[in-house]
Amino acid sequence: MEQFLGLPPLASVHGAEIDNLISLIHWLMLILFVGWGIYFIYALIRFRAPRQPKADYGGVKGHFSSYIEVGVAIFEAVLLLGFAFPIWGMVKYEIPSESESTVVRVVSEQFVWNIHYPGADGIFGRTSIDLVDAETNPLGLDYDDPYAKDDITTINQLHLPVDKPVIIHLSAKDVIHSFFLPVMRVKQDAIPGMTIPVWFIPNRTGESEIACSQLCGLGHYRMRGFLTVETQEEYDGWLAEQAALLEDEEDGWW
Amino acid sequence: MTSASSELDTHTRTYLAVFGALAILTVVTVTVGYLSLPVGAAIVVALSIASLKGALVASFFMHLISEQKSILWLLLLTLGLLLVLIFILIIAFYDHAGTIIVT
Amino acid sequence: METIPYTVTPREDTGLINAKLGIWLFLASEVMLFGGLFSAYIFLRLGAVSWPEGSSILNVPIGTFNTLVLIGSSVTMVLSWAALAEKRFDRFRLYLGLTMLLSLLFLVVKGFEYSEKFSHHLYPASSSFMAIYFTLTGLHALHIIGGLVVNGYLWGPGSKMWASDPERFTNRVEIAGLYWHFVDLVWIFLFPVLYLL
Amino acid sequence: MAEVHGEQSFWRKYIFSIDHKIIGIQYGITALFFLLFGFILMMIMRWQLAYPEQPVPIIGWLLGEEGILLPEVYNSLGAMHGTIMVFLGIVPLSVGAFGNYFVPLQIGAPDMTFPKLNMASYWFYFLGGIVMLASFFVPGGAANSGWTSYPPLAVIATMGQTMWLVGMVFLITSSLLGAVNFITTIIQLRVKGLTWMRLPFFVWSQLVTAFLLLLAFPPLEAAGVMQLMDRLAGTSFFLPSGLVVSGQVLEVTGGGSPLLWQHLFWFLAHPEVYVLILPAMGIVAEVLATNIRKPLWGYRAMVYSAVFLGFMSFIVWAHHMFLTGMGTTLSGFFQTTTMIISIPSVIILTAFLLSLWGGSIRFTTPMLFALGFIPMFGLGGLTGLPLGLAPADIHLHDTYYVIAHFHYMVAPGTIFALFAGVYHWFPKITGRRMNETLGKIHFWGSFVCMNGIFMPMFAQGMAGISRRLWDGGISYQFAQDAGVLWSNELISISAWVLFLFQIPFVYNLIRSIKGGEIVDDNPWEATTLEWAAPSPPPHGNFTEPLTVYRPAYEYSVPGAVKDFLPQHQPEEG
Ligand code: HEA
Ligand code: HEA
Ligand code: CUA
Ligand SMILES: [Cu+2]
Repeated sequence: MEQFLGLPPLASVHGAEIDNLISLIHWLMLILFVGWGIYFIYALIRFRAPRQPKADYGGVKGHFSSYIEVGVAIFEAVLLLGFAFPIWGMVKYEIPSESESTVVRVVSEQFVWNIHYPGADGIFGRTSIDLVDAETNPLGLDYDDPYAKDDITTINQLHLPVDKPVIIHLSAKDVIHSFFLPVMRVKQDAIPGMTIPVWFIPNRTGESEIACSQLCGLGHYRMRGFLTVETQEEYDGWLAEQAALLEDEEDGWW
Repeated sequence: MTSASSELDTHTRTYLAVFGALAILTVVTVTVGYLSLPVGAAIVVALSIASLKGALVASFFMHLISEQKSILWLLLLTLGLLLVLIFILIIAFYDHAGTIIVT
Repeated sequence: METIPYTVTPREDTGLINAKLGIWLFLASEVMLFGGLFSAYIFLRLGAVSWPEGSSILNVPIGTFNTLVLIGSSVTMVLSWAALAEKRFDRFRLYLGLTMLLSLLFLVVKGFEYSEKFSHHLYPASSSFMAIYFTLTGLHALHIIGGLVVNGYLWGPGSKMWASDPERFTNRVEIAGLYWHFVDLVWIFLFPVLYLL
Repeated sequence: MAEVHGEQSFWRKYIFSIDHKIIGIQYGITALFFLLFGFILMMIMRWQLAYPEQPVPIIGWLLGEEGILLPEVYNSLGAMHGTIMVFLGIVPLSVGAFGNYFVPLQIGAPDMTFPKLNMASYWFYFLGGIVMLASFFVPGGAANSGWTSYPPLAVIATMGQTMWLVGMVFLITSSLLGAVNFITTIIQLRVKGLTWMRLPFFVWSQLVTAFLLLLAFPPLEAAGVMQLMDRLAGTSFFLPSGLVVSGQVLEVTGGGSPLLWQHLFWFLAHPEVYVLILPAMGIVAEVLATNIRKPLWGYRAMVYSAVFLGFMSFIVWAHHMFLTGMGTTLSGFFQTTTMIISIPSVIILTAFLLSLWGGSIRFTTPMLFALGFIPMFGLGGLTGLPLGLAPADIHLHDTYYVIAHFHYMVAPGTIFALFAGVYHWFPKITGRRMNETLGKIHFWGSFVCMNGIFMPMFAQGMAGISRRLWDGGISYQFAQDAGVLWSNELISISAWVLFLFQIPFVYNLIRSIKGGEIVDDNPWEATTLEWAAPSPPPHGNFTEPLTVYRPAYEYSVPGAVKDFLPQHQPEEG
């Protein structure tokens, strides 16, 4: 079923459960649709006026249809209680501890994804909207804050290590966006005025994309970010590279 | 309409009595307002008094007590939906996986 | 089969005339309209960092006075209907006239309150509280104006119907009254919510 | 109110008429025009999606800039397509036109209870439509924040959004007046003997619809007023503190919540989708019963289901908001209610399907459209289920899967039902029948094309292509890898061919008014009361007082002489 549905490749742990739920519900839909479809066509042919000039006032007897309806209801209840509720609970609230996860801030704005890593100290520097500068400091990071010194920021480039939980603190600066990682089966609206946590465990290395799936203005279609999932070593290497860049820049400034 | 006028006199008297009650309740709610109760208590008191006043207006001025039951059901349905809206909004406020950024 | 039935005499199984049912349905939708704004008030207040006490911004004595004015207008409204039921047209005119005067008084006081706020540079844009205050009371004032227009019509040109079709006219006044009491009822809730809490 | 009018001027008779039939026709013509207009907007958008950044042929000159559809215009057209189709097209056609014309007839009433209100309701609708159309000409173009108008985007959007809000206030007013009128009419003006369980299903569907409009619209009106305040008076009902738009701090008081809008919007908009489907189900029920020549199976269950559907539709709204960060309590509640609300739909659909058994099915054009409705609604409804399960919605939310889901409901669903209604009731309105051959061409062409349009969208959505993308997603590598983007061209071509297949319909409709085959008052040999009136019904509708003796669909009653027993016929004869 998953093949048939044409879902994107899967690269996260919880994604398997989501895919499983999607295929289960599509099985139900398929059975109902094909079953009723066959009945429908049969009935149309069998009871066409030329063949059946006189209709039968009574029609169908028996409780056949009630059984189907109850069956559908039970199936839905099973999907809800057995799958949907637990998966949602996990996705929302079983957030691993920050100490054993990669923690990233993603701040969306028209039409970019600002990615913010805490750097070596593991603590995000202070940000303030008064410091925002569209060109040089889109996040409004306060460089006087000691925690901010080693923070790494990128635009549209999200790198993550594989097989380790990722926690993303998602927010938006201007309008509502929606942070969508198709291969991770992750999607979360980014609501201005709120920070919303998202977590998942990438389990395959490779490159993919961040899509915006909420209309956010005329550049909505090109609000595209890049996701790179790599081994821990590669990831550390990339971080070091970014940190080095940061120092170069600082040298250049003062 | 034989006994109409005396009946209507009692009606007029009822209306004036209701007016008195409403005026008193207004004064009461304002007085309570000056007591500066804790917010929770203040809300409960103010809204209870308002509901009582509202009930008086609806029952007597709008004749709801003697109105057809169907109207009553309609209003109950409406109030029910309104309460659903209000309560779900309240739940939605608390049951949200995210923190409000305070600036 | 030309005229529409049940405009004057109630339908047997429902016990209602058309207009009575119609106005109650309309009022139900009005409940949801003001209810939508009330729920917005609650939602915003829950999320607010701080919320001013109404009495710290608004003038409670004036609000109380206006509440009494509006309740008074409701009484005169219902009395004007009762006068018609008693077939006393002059008294009807008197009471309905009083109702209109009281509602005008309400509007004048409201206008005074607004201008006082403006003179203190308090506008809808000043805070969430002011925003909801102006929106709710503004919408309410529009309803008052609407009621004033209807009552004015019934007091003036519309009252010609008393001569031709008294029963129907009485019904009309009752319907207008139901609307008017509802506007009063809304204020009964607005007043504590905005001024006292 | 409806005294004898005698001779009336042309204006009183046809323009500012208070006759529910004239008003119904006014609604119908206006709504068809808007449907066509909404369709044209979409055909332009489909050009950009099929051939990105190529100049649009024919009307390209309207768009300036070498005839390329710019992203901002695309967004305007999209928002207006949604708005126009829903609020100016489908609802006015199914409620304003069919409801207005046939509810009084089916309950044996001379008119609506408040004819003047009825007229006012049409003119408010008309005004709302004018405002919406005018909004295309204001600086910045029409509203461009989606038909959902989510703030903060909508609050910082161009002036078209203000027009949108004003237009909506008119449309809401119109709907409220209409709803009051429908409910009083149905409750008060049923003729003698027409008890609740004898009402045609169409009347039931309109009654439930009217309640939905009455009670769900006002909160959106409140929200609309608040958004207007945000845009015009500088308030911040929907704007949180600390917004930074294009590098500039937005100077507002803040303290508002974007989610508040969404709740109030969907509190209307979910019931609204049942407003779109219930009258359609009503029409299908009428056409089906007439053409299977037997009573509808499970009429009672259908009525209860429709009423239950109405109730439930008020408490499922937040299933459109699962991904706004909702916790487990609320999402649990809304997932459950969403699954529950699917059951009454299943019951109604099952009743339709089982009604076929034992029938003597006549494949007339209206019947074809009604039959087409059933599997299309089934497909749309079934694909609503994965959306209702929050974890599955994580992947599917705001993708083309959602677009496909609801278009199966509204386009081959509701629009087919409305077509069925047009063909079915045309003889009552004009005294003539529409051409069957043209009708069948219209049906088969539309059926194939509709599926050509919307079926591929499921695949696109599954692959994760977001909606409202100006370039249809080609800039995404994952979208290209999924191998679903080629179908954009197929979809667009199907949409244009669909347009071609509407030409026989429009021709048929216009020609048949004067040139259609003349038929008697009850050409389909149907049982409900509208067929007891002359065609077209005169002012006041019925020539003699009626009494109803039996349920709505007494076809093929054993022992009866004819295979149908009209509701008003005293006994067998
Ligand atoms: C007429 C309109 C209509 C109708 C009737 C429905 C009906 C349903 N809708 Fe739909 N929906 C919309 C219009 C409609 N919807 C619109 C417009 C949107 C998007 C708005 C936007 O974002 O712009 C939307 C979006 C939408 C969402 C949000 C998706 C998202 O944004 O992520 C959800 C989620 O739960 C949902 C669920 C459902 C469900 C469970 C039903 C159920 O009621 C369906 C029940 C029906 C069935 C279960 C069918 C039964 C079938 C059979 C018995 C088989 C028959 C088979 C044959 C005959 C062969 N809908
Ligand atoms: C009732 C609602 C309705 C209807 C009927 C339709 C009908 C159609 N819709 Fe639409 N659509 C929406 C409601 C509707 N839509 C909404 C709400 C959105 C979301 C908007 C948003 O994102 O904010 C949307 C979005 C939407 C998109 C997604 C755009 C995007 O996300 O970027 C697409 C893409 O193809 C699309 C296509 C179509 C097509 C091809 C039809 C066709 O089926 C059209 C068929 C039309 C007809 C068959 C008309 C027949 C009438 C006549 C021929 C009239 C005759 C005239 C006279 C006699 C005068 N629609
Ligand atoms: Cu950001 Cu769409
Ligand atoms: Cu919905």
